[in-house]
Amino acid sequence: MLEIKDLRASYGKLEVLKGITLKIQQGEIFSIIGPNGAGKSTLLKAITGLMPHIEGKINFAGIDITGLQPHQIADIGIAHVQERHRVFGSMTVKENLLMGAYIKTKRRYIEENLEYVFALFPRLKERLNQQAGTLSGGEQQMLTIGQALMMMPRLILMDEPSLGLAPLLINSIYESLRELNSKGMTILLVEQNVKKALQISQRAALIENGAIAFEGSSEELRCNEEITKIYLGLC
Amino acid sequence: MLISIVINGLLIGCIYSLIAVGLTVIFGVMRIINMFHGDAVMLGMYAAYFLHEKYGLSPYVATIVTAPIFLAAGMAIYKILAPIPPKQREMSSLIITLGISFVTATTAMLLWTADYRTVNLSYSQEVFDLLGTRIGYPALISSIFSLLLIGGFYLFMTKTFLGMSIRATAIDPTTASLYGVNVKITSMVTFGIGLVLAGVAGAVLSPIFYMYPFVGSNFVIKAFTIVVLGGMGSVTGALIGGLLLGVSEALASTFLEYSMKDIIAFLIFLGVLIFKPSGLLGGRSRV
Amino acid sequence: MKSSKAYIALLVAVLLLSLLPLLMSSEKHKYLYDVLFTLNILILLSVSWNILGGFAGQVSFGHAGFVGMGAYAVALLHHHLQLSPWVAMPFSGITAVIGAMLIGSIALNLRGPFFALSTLALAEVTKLIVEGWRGFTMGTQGIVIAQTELLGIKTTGGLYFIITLWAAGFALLISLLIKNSRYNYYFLAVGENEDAAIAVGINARKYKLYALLVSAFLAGLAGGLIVAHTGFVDPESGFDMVRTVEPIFITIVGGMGTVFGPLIGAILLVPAGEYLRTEFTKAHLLFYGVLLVVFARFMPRGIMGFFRRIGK
Amino acid sequence: MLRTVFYGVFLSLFVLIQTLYAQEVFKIGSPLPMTGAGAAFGEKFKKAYSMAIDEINAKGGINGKKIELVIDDTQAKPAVAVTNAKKLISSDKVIALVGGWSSGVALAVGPVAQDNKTPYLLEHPALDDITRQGHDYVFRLQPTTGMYSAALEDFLEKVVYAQEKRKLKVAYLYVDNAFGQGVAKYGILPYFKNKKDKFDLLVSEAYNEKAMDYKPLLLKAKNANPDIVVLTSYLTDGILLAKQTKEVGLQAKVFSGTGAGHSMQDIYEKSGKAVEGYFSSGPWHGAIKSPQWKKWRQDWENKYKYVPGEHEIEGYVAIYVLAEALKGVKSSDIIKQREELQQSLKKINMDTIFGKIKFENFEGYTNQNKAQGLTALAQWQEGKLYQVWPKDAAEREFKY
Repeated sequence: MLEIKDLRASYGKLEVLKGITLKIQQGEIFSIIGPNGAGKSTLLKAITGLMPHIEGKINFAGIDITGLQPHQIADIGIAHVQERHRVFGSMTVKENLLMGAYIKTKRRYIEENLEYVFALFPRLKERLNQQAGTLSGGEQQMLTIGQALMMMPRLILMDEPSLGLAPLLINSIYESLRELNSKGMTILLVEQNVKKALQISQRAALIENGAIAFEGSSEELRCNEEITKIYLGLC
Repeated sequence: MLISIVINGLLIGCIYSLIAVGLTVIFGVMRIINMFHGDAVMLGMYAAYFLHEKYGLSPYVATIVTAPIFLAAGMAIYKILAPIPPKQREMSSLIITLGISFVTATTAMLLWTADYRTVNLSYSQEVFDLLGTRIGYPALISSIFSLLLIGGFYLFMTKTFLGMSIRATAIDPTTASLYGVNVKITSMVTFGIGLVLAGVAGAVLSPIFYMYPFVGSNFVIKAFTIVVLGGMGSVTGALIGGLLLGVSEALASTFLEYSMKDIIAFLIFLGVLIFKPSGLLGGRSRV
Repeated sequence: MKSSKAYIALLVAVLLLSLLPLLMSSEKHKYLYDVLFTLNILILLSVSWNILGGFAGQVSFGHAGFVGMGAYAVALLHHHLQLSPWVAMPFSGITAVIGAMLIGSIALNLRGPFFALSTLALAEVTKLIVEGWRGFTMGTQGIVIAQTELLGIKTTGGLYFIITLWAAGFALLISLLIKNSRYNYYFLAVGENEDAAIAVGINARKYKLYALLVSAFLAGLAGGLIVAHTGFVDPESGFDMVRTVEPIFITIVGGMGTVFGPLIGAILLVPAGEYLRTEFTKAHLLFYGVLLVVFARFMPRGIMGFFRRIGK
Repeated sequence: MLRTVFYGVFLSLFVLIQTLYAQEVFKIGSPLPMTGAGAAFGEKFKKAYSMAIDEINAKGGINGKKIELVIDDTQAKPAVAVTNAKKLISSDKVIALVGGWSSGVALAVGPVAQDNKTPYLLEHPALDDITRQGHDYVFRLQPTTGMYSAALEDFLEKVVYAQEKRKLKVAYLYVDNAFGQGVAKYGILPYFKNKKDKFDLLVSEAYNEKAMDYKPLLLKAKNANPDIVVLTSYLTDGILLAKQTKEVGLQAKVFSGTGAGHSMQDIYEKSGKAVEGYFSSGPWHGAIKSPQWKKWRQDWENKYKYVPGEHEIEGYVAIYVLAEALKGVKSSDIIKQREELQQSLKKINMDTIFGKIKFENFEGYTNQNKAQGLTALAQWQEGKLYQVWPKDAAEREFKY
């Protein structure tokens, strides 16, 4: 579904991605793990057009999306849930959800999609007219996922959903991701919480220094020697 | 007398608010300090004047004719500002809009002379009685018109996708773009809308104030006071800030020496800056 | 340029220009000397603005306030105590510094556009106080300052340009000293990212205050120099917004945050403004406006930034 | 033959040089606001000067020399005006300076003129202090702010008080700038203070010229229920005050301005006729009964299509005063010319359509034209401003 070929990206003179090649299959959860600063978030930003200078090729469902503007990529059907749950703090929960349905062709399905989101996160329905900035961290994370769902995307890029959340909340968020996936949603997941990520995903890749160090099934990665060394025996 | 003074303060406050609303939206979304805003008000006044003199159009109706022109002008000015790198944008935009302000005011003077003008309507001197307060019809209509416009604009900002996208862009342009908002176009439209509001404010002012090519500078500092007072980017903040300023000025000028009136306005402004730097209504771009 | 070379160049330039009246009579070329006076004053003011806005990243919209305080310091000392403007001059800077401490106590808690707009408001408040306090300041009627002489230099005469020249040179010297000291790094850090600066243990407030005080001193001095030359001040002219706007123009056009940007900006814009005003009595602001738009649009980093880029 | 050619060439060169010399002009410089809020006034004076200069030049100029006008834009700012004056004096080499519109500008230009021994003729900046600095190169032909209200004071006492025979309540509002403060400090306030037995000054307030809403101030005046309302205003504030006075329903037996805005034709139309019946006390609009004045006024209306007021006549007459004085200028060196002009101005004693012009030193004033006969009370009647007081200068009967 998503094919990335020899993707390079840089901040000024600092090259952050040094030639990444990846293929994401339809219907799978693909995890990208790796240490801080390895280029995981940058990879997502490069896909959705937030990096100003990239080289290589990105192909999504047969369309070449390399170098497109973020809003064009959103139109094509990729949702990008950024890290640290960036909601529009001074807008209400409802307005935030409606912003998710900003793309013209999706406005028709607002009612159904809202129901779908509320079914997944009943907490949001209770707080519908509250300012998003006053929600707890976990609720904000739910809201951003809800916003992404309002876009009716074919692929969700998920950046560190567990960051800064209590373990109980993390479990609940991951439960919802699993549920989404079971209904056929493709998810590209970036996580520092390696254990969680490899539990949920079918396949995964380890990025180090802007390049892919390992790629394979999540099972393989969990038992890989190198990774075991760094992340203390997950196998 | 007290009631009369408060009512008068509210009436003029509505108009202060209308001038400030456009400014606050432009500032909130683009962080552009638009020094051209006062001149846009001036142009709105002249447009109303000429349409009234030549075609007998009421200044309030004239806004329908002028709105598209202001929208286009705003978008054109944004085109000049857009390519400047974001880091320099705040200062450069200040200078560019001030430069455009000079060009506009001088051109207006060369075209229309420096003479002062006013719009006198057939009902200019008719008076309406409200709770024992005499209010001139133009003042009343202008204030109500302003309130309706601000109300309409509020609905636009909260109930339409375009309005919400403007607010979302003000808060976080990156995130907004990820939901499919074309930030460049939204910013451009926002600048246009801001100028439309300024032009309309000019039309509304024309029957109760006077105009000359350099009149714009009279409004700019006051409008910025309101913008900061209300919270940058906030429509309701601008409304409340304008009304508050109108009433406090009216009260101050009655019970204190008249020249103290402006000091009061600025002291309120400073008080807000000290105790609530984000303005009366908190964070930016709350509507 | 090596820093020691810059100091020498500055000294030589100031000394050489001081000799100008030997070549061209200051009696015959009064207008020229008056333009040079304006040029020096605007260099002084722009350097002052640049130290706060360019070096320390605190954009001020309230410089007219400091200029007005300096102007009124000289005018009031002259009016009430009959002090000669020559004697009163140092108090112009000192008064502005005291004013800046009061203003700073409010404004320095704020950041970015809030700081800028609060300085604008505080300058307006100062002006309104001067307007309202009629018994002491003569209110809107203004104050006339008699011209005086010191060592054959009249405050209204052509030779007065030498005094303003040294004042502008002094401002540039301070600017250079700051640029070559450790303060430059603190200012840069605070200007770039205040939170990060605080996080690494820099006392951001202290350095912002330093920049504000130095800037206010120079602006106040400019006010004192102007008022002695004009011989008249009222709140409208003393606190004229133009005194805020012009230094911003000049600094941006020359190059914000550089030592010589304000100098280059002033050398370019002051004669241009003069020429346009005398050539096009009515339309001069139109051309000036176009000039500003073109500069700010195509050289957002100013002339210094432009050449630096070309140099690369 | 060659000799004839040689002489011919020599002779024609000589004639050429002579005519060049003869064509030399008298340059008069004027620092005026041509941009900014005062631009409308700068334009008025420019028209007035040009009209007078064109007339004089059409008649062959002065001593065979034409007069030329050089205007420099002050933006109504004193600091800019200093540069303007220096440029006009040293770069344009003008023989005299004229005008300036605002008192602040004149206060700043005065010392420059004095310093450079260049005569400076004021025809409008009215603040008393300007001719109280002892500058003998600064001349003023019109009354000072302190004299503006003289005709009104006379009228109030002799007509209004005489008729009502009771203590009258007064409200006074004045613009907060050098002009307004001058009229208040040197004219209105001391007058009502001295006449406490006849008048009761209940409200006396300075206001900001740029305000958008004067209703609170007018309500305060209304609350005092005054018999007499006196206003010292420029044009824009005068317009708003008149309109809003009607709006709040402030009523009084007498409304009077003190010249400036209230004596300009603009205020009538632009306030939507709200000033009908208002008085205005200030510099008069000329010796209106004289045929020369009537002709001038007709010429003006023909040329510029509007009715002239105090500014126009002051500017026009100023040029004639300078022209008269220029007759005494004989030398060719500009510095000597200026001295001769100053001496000549000192001796001026002429009748103009603006009245008698004679510069005198008295009571601390230097080169100030005395005001007798130069201030008058006028009234807006059916859209025109007619002089109504003092009686001998009245065009029409006052309506009161």
